[in-house]
Amino acid sequence: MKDSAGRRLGPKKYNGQEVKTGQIIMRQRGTKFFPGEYVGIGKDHTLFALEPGFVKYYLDPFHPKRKFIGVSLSRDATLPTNHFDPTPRRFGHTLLDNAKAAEKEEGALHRKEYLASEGIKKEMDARRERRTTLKKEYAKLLKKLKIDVSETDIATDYLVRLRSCLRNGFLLGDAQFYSKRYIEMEYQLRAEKENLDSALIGSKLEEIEAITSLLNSSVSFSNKFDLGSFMSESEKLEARADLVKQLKEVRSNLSNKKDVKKLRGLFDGASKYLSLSDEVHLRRIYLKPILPESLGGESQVVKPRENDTAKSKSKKSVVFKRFNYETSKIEELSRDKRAFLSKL
Amino acid sequence: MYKRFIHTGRITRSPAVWSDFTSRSTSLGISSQAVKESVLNGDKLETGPVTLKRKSNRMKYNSPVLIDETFKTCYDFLEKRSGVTYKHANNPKINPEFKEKLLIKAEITNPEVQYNFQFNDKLDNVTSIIDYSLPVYRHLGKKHWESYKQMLLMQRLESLKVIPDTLPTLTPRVSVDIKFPYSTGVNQWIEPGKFLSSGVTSLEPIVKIQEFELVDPKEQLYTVLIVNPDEPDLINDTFKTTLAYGLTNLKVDYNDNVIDSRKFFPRNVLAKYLPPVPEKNAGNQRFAVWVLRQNMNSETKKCDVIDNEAVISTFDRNNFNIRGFVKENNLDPVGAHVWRSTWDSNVKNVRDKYNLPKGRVFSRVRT
Amino acid sequence: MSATAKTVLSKNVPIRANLILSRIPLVVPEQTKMEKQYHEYQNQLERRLMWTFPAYHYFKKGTLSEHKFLSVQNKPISKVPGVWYPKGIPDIQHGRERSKVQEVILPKSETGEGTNLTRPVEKNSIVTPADESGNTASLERRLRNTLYLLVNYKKTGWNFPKFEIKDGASLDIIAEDGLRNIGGENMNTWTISKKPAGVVKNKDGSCDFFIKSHILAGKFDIAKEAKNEIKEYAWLTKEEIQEKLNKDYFNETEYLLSK
Amino acid sequence: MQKRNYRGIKRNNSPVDIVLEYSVSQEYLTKMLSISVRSCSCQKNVVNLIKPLNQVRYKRTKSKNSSGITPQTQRIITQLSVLSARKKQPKMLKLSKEDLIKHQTIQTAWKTYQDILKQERQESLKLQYNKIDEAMNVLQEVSPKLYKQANVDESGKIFPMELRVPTDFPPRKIWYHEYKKQ
Repeated sequence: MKDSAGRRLGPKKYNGQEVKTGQIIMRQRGTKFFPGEYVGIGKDHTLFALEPGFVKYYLDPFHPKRKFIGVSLSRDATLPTNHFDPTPRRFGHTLLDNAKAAEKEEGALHRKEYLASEGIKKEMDARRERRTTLKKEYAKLLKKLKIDVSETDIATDYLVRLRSCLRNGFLLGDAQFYSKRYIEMEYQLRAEKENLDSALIGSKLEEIEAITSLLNSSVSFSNKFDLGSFMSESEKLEARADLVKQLKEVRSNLSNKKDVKKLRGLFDGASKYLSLSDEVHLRRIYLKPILPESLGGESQVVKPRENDTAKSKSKKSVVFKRFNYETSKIEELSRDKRAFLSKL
Repeated sequence: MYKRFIHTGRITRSPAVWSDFTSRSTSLGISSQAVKESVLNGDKLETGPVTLKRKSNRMKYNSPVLIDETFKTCYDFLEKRSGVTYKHANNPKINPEFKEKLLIKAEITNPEVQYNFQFNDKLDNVTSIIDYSLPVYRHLGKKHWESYKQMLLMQRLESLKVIPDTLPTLTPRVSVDIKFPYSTGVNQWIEPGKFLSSGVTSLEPIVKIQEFELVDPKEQLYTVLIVNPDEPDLINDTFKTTLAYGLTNLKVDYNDNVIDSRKFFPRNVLAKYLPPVPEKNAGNQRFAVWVLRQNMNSETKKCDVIDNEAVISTFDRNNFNIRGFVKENNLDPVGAHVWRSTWDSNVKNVRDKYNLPKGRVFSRVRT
Repeated sequence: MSATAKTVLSKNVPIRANLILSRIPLVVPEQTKMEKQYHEYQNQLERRLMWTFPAYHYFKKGTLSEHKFLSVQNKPISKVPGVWYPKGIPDIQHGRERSKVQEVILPKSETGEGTNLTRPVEKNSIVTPADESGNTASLERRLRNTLYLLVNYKKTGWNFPKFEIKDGASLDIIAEDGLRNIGGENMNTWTISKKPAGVVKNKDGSCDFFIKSHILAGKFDIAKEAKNEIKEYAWLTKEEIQEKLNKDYFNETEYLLSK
Repeated sequence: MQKRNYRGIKRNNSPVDIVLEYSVSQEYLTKMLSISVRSCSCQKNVVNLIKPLNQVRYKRTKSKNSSGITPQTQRIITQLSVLSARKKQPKMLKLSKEDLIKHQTIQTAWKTYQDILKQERQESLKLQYNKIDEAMNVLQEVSPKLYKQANVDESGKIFPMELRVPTDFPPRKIWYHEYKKQ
């Protein structure tokens, strides 16, 4: 039998010995020793240091049957570190003193980031553009509504912010507060940076407060997030009642496509005073594609008469087959076209 | 053969506990009358279940056979038991913890309570639907929280080593959620451990503290600390902890529990918010949000108030010892949250905004 | 308990073995409304969720039995293209509507009674002639309840049969022998254990031990020798026993009896 | 299987099958011719071979596939299909919110009810056990001899076969009165 040469196994560093990162501490077959703190393990179970420090051979009460090798960062630290103590860590990076090198390093981007940066910049510009146009629009609108704000810039900033808050689903009260607070905080930070006088800051904050409360009571957003003049709750209710009345009137005598168009047209300005869910609800009711059968009149479902020709049938009415659960039979039925909104 | 006395004629009917809202909160019932009818008297409904919105779906729907009759009997049975439990609970001699248990037992089998809890948002705190000041909703809320969010939080805290790097350990008892509505206007609760960009974190967060335990919300005070244990400490070649944000003496209701600047005054602020401004190549920084209950004096039934002006002078926010702070002020950690930040190209704008010095740049490779 | 007993009791007190002879219920107890409804509800759910019955496995194609089986099944609504089904388009597999409860109907036998697989079930009445006539001496009464044997002693009135101890015999033997002495030999009983199920300590210092036993067949008839001692006997339910025994005695023995 | 047969019949009308049929008859012809050439002397044989040509060909009533399956195989297929879920699973039961709550309430009530019954039974058993304990203690005091007799090991005692299990309805002969001592 041929004996293989010795594999030079065993510890390469002993307890208390100093190691550098990557130095091998132990060569072994199988895990005679397990890697402890700041020690890594290779594919042949070689243990090596992950941090510079001092080798410690130790036992851990969490794994009573294992022996561990760890690296402690200081000479007199004992391993394992107490379970509830903060982990000892080494920062390891050096400060780049050279201004040029530092600038270069700071500007360095990963390939993917670099490739994406162009697009991101473009998008940010576009967004800024959209915001400025929106601000301009709002300024114009405020002028038109004759709302006199002392600083248009703050007012439009506030409105743009409020719009985005509402779009993100905040409740109106929260949205108004968070937008105002945002403007305030931005101003405070700027003032602190510029070392402004505290009295000046106070007056400015009061101004912000005044502007926002004025805007809250003079303009409001529709459910499509378009800005308009303010509507109180009672006004909204009134407008809604009026709309419902008109809808009922038009709906009750629909006869041609024009009427349908008119019916749809009634919803044009409705987003101002209806909440989104309410608008959807009303649309569901009054723009029902097929009238319910229970209404009677033209919506009645009838059996086509025997002597009607197929042509006359299809001209005025729609013929369809339906299963009747009482008789367990398929019925051929016809219905007046006026019961279908799309077929008028 | 053992006794079967239930539903024999001898027992007289007790008054219907679950349909009496004179002494019970209305949030223990379904607010929509139609849905309530549909749940409790489904057999009388001809048009099918109300919660199916489309008529065609209602027509297509088939309820399990005999469900309504069986439900009615079972409902009466449970309601009767609830009546008995209420009678015990209304005994003035029992201690509050036991009373809380009895009140949970009396309502947890109520189908209306179950409907309200299962099919509504648990984070919105709409008191007409889920009112956490009622023991039963607190119990259900706690079970729901424990079923996922609590486990997720603990997993993140442990794997990110927030415990023990900041505080030794945590037994979570309150649900903590954070949001950054000021900086971006985005309406989103942050998942623990998420990487947030410096733009998002540039202005202070709001913190939602949901209590599930029986506490005295009128007296109990809370402290919120946001600490960053990953600030480089070049002199010792290690890391130090900084205090990013500190609020003290906060009062939190069971329902009105989102702490934004409407809820506190400058005197509550222990340390003003400093946003995460990680430096290039200094690694990821964890921002641990700690919610701590202040000590309740068992004799006076009053909470100890932290005197901010006195306390501020005792610590350095750039080298903050959170363990010492918690010990000195006798605080009890009950909830936590964590987010992570790393250097991005917007950091310099944030630094500029807060008038902070230019960030250092470190070597890419560790020595 | 035993500490106090030690002081009171002394040896050589009179001991009697009482026999609690029971007839177990012959019919299961009546289900409550809730039980009935729950079981029916679960049954229906199971039928809804069951796999479709593979009739093709049990009835060979083209046979008479297949035809018979198919002809009694309820036909589901079949799907015809181009037709509007307001209650949903039928989804039929192997002759079953998949979204509905499945009903498998077995065809009637040729005589018209029951199915061809089972004989018709005759349900006997649970109320027997003995119930109607109020004959408490009969074993064929109150089939849903457990009945216990009570005897009316001329001296002491209604009581469980009790027997003085004899030398050399254990309690259960005394009870069984005693029963046969007063009630005749033609009884099949099964004594549960040699150990007494309970004890009643009387004021005069005597002890009544209870032995539990079941009657399996045969009947209790007062023997000639015992006629001067016993007036009558009865098979009674727990509730009826409560009326016959004095209150204190019943309270002490109540736990031995079931409904 | 019947369905497949049905399809098989239909397919005979398709042009492919007609071609196939044609080719078969061609084959037949050549075969026949070669044989007839070989055995032209034998008149009888030729007549026999010619006969099929005059035969009318009908539509195929069995598909090619099914002809290969023996009844045994078919039985195994049927038996396996009984075990398989294919085409036999019902539609998923989707409950509306109301029905889900109702179902949960029913299950909760049932669980509570069973708990009550179980608790009652446990209490009764506990009481009975305590009473047996008491009786044995008293018996030990008053008569050690009877106590010893009562304490004899009873393991191996069997439950009597004659004891009837309660049923839903009583039997025709309710009680066996005629028992005689053996």
